[in-house]
Amino acid sequence: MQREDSQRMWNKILAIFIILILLSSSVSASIIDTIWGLITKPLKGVLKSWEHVLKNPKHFIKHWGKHFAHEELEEKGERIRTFAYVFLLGLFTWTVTKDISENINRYILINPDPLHEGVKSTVYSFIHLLIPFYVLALVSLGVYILFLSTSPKGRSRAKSMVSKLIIGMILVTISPHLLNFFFTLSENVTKNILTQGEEEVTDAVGTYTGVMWKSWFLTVGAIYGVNALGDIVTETVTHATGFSISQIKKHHYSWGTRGMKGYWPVKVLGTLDKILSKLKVEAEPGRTIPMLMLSITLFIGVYGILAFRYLMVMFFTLLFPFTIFFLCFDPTKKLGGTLLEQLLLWTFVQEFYAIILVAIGTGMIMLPEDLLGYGFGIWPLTISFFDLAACFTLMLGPIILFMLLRKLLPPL
Amino acid sequence: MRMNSRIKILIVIGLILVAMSISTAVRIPKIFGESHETGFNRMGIIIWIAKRLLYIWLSASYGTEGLNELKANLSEIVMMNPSITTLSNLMVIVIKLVFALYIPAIAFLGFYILFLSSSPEGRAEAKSMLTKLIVGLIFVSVSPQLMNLLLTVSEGLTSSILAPTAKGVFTKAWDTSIGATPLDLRLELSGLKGLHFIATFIEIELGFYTFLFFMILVWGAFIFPILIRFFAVSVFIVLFPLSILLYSFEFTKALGRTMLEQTIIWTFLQVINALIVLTVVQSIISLGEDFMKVGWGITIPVIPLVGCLMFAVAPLFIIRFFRGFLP
Amino acid sequence: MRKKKFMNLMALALVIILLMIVSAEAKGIKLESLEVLLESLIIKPLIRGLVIAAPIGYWLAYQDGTSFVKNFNRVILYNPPTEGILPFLNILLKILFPVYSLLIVSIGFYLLLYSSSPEGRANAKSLLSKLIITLVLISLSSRLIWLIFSISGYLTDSIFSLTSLELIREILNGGIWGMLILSTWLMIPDIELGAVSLMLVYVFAWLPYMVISLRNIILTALMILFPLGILLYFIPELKSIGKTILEQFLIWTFIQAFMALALVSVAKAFSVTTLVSNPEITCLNIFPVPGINNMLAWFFTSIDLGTTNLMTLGFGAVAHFSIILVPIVMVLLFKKFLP
Amino acid sequence: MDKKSRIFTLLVVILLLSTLVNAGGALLGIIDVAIKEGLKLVAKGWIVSTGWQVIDFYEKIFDSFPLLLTTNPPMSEITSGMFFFIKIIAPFYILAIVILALYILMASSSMRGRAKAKSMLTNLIIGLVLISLSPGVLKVFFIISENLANALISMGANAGISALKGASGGLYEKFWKLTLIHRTGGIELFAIHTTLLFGLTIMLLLRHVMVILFGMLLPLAFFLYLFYPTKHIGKGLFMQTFLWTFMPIAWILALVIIGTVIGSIPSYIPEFYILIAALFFFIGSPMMILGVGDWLAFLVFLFEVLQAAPLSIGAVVIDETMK
Repeated sequence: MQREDSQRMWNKILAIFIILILLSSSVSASIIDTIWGLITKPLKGVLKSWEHVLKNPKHFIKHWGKHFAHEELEEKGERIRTFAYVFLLGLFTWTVTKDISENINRYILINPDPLHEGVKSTVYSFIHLLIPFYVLALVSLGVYILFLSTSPKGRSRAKSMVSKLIIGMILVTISPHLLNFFFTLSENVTKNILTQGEEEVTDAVGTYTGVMWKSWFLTVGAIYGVNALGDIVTETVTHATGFSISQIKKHHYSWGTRGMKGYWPVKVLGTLDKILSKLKVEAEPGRTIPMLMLSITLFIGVYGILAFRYLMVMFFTLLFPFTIFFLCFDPTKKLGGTLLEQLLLWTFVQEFYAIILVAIGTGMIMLPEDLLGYGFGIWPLTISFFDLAACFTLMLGPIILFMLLRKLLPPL
Repeated sequence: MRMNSRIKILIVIGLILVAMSISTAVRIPKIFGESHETGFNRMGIIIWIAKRLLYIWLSASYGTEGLNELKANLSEIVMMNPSITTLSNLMVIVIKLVFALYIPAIAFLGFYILFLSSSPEGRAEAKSMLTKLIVGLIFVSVSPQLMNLLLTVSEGLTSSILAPTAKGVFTKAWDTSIGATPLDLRLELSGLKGLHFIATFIEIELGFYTFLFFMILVWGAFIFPILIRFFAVSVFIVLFPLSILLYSFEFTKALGRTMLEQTIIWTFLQVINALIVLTVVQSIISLGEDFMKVGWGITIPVIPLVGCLMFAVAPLFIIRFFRGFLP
Repeated sequence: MRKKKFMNLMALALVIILLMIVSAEAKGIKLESLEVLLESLIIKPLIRGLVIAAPIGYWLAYQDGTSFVKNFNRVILYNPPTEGILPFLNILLKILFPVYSLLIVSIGFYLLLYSSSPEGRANAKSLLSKLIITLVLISLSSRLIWLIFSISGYLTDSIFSLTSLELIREILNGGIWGMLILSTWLMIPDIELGAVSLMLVYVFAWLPYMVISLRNIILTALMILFPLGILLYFIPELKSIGKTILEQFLIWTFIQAFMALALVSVAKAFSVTTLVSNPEITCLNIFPVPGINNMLAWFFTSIDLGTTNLMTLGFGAVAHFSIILVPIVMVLLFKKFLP
Repeated sequence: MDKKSRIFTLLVVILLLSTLVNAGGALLGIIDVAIKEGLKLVAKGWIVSTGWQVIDFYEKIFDSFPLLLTTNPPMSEITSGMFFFIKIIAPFYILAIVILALYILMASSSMRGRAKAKSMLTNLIIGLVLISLSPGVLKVFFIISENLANALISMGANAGISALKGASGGLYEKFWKLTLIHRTGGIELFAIHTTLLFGLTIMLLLRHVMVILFGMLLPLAFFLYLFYPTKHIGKGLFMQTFLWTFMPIAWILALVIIGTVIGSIPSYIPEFYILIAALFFFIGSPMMILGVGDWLAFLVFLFEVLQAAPLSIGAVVIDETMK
């Protein structure tokens, strides 16, 4: 009951308010007139706003066409944004290609320096960490030898383990120098490979940079070329239908059109002018995300893998004392074997990289010229399949070789 | 209540009448009417930029949500472990279940012995199985303490690895790879944030697809494996008695082995994470700031970036390679 | 709660707009907001609904969009004709007959003349019997394939008889239509919103056909290789190749039975599973205010506007996916079963 | 926002507008821009509300979690299929027994051969028992799994379910906030969100389907298990039945663990990411606990979802090459 009462009351109040508002704007005029006007005026206005539409539907079409295209306001922003996009992407491509063609060798050859004081101190702190483990292992072995060893065979095994542990201690203390020797060895091997195939390497890097540039060209083409074609088509169509004169007249370059509109040269000039100005307009960078992804993938595929390799080598370098300990203590031999294997393999990735580079270069040099043309994209903006394949080989080849060699290595 | 509403109504009516009279009395000149076009344009541009800025601010704040706290207590997060006490009631249930499972297991072994008793070596084998089972029983009854010991060992190792680490370098790697924008009240445009800034101004989808997810990943790759490890370790804590049983029972040894291995691996993944932090720190120290720093204007710091993303990949390698070490 | 908030917001916005339009028209000022209203709230949604959603609905309803749903049992039961291998078989026999005759004759001579040791004779005899068996099997291989096909076809048919085909058809229909309804619901305000579900509609429409035609193609290839497989199976050195060929042939033949089984079990599960709450969604999203949508949907459903619920959608999707999953499971599960 | 206050706001807005209507064009222009933005906001609100309707539609599956996880399909549906397969097996079976018997009677050339045949015959008899018992075996599976599930789900699985709900809610929140700023801002999140929820639904329903399928195949599994060449197929089928029947245990265990542990995670980790990790952990828990599939597959999937496009490609490649 109560709620219905309040409901009705609120409805009443609402009605009162509406009437008040209707009345409100008619303080200065006579009541009936204003109310009638308030009812009719909007209708009249609506009719007026639509009557020209009803008269010439062409204008209506153009009107809405303009609406479905970009707004005048957004065009300004579009030009700046698109140009900035293309410019920045070009800059990125330029820097990356320059950087990689300059010092790919350095990136491949770099190894963590075990004698660097930070690394050294960390390794030595790990060695300190290892001491209790050593004590534990030795004590358990001693206990085994003293009390639990029933058979002479077991005792002899235990003794050999003790000797192993002792050797392991010595190795652990000089582990940074061992690693340093090993790294220099592999660096020299890599350097030899790279110097053997000088021009192959440059050719392979050239392929990589070429693909990066090509993807930028594709981006530019996808942004501007499509619009150019589209505008030419639309302009010809509007010429055929023939109401683009007003557009030319309205155009901000009105030099060609003043006073002599309607002649074909004027139309052509205006159209060309319009196209040339339109080229910067309505370009959507969003439609070039695949090319952007390609560039980023290429970038990460080389830089990321090299950096990751460096970090993994550093990881196993820091773990090296543990590796030696695990190797020398029989129960954890398997673990140590895995660790050592990982260290070797991640260090050898640089050789793999050099080999892959030389191989790609050789393949590219040996490839017949007429095959290089095949690719996707519209001429002249094509990326050759072989170049792409070369790039992806450059990215994935080292990993695949890594896995293959992991299978080939003898189980420790 | 009702009085209040009535008073409100009266107030509103009065307001409306006053406003009406004012608005009709005051006539605003027509000049403003003409300038309405240009005013619209200016406002449109302002609104366009404001929207973009708001979007960048919001998405970047999502992309770096709670990053400062992570930076503040990095080592705590690396050393985060589930406490046994919270899981004790579940563990008790599992232990009861395992004890219940022991009865059929022993009965089965008894039958096995009866059948095998023909040959002495078979009998010896069966006896060894029985002893294994009994030892397993002992281990099951102390399994919470065992698990606690395991966790303590891994935490101790982790802390002793993280102790000499300059954690500031790692947080700095985060900072350099994520970067800053004027929206952070800093007069610079750097790192993923800066790239996201520019990309979003060019096209919102562009910023979204290219850099925002990297921004999340740079520290999400740090936090997600740790959280997943947290949940997995708690699962394996709860299942620990069961895995001991399966490992000690001859016929389900393979399954028990894998379960125990997974328990150990996921427990000691903590140590690996600490080592990764150490690795990144050492690499940045030994390589210097501007090694592999590509770009002009906005540079992409590759080593810190990959170092932060290493959390995503290195555990995969570890889990993949370090299997089958139990007898 | 959130929905309520949106309702209030939008109702307010609409009132404001109407007032503005009225007043502006009264003052004769051209409004940008009116055009935005027409463009982004009325015309583009209508275009999306009419140009994208409606044709797909037509395609599903009257064209071959739901062709798999309409005759899935025929498609699954279909096997490539066994006559296809006859020319290849003739070529193979042309090659093999001289070899065989030569071998048989040589073995006969061996038995007649140099039959020194009994085990040698036994070996020769076993070889002879093997040769003859192989020859018979190869010359009968088209019959053999026909036999296998008819067995698996009979099996499939009898598996289909475990439930009513109508129920299965209903479930498949529910899956594909529900996806379309969902994508329409999402598509009308913004096209990218419904991208995933629209993609799923096409996946449901095409991928089962793709899998089944893949089965037929592979089966045809293996059918041609079948006699060769038999031959190689009886040569000890090349046994593994022949084994693989025969195994693959059998697996890919009996996949149809497993597809049928998967569909049948989906139907069984659909008839027995219950959800606690089974929400509905109706492809009517023509008003910014969800409340009005629901009201209109409630009003229109009496004249059967597309409505889907979670059960139908989920089980339809499961049915389509199970068709896609079955070959993988089979090939993984049924490896190396021949001796 | 109750009715009265709504009406009040409405009235105030109308009042302001009417005043501005009477005032001249400049203000009208500015208001016009404001209203243009407002209309855009309405369009975005439309998108958001639509997305909300669909997400709500999908989120209803969370209510059915306990039911779907603690129940198995009724035996009556499965037994019919089982009997169908038993009918198919029977002739082969009789044939095998007859051939063996004949072999033992007639062609018992060697003692060993006869012994082998006899063991085969005993095998067949055992198989006969097993096959006739197979509905009982499946029933036992069901009883065990249902009892375990009911015992576990009372340990606080609801907290886990609410954690999953929270993950979904967090995704939705980010989606609508980003979308209200720009209409295509949150589309990607929405796609991920709906895909995850739909995947959850599919997983839960597919499990019931698979239980029915492999349950119907159980006699066939026993039959294949008896003969040496097809032994591993029978084993595989049996294992599949086992795994699909006991998968909810893993899920419920994951839910319980999430519900128990999630409180003890330090608060400086943003909650949204904890919840998302919980969601992925729930999805991957069968792979973890029952060992269905590979670990790496789950982790690779996780990073796929995290959208590290090049990185996850690398991970996939690593996975493929490591196999």
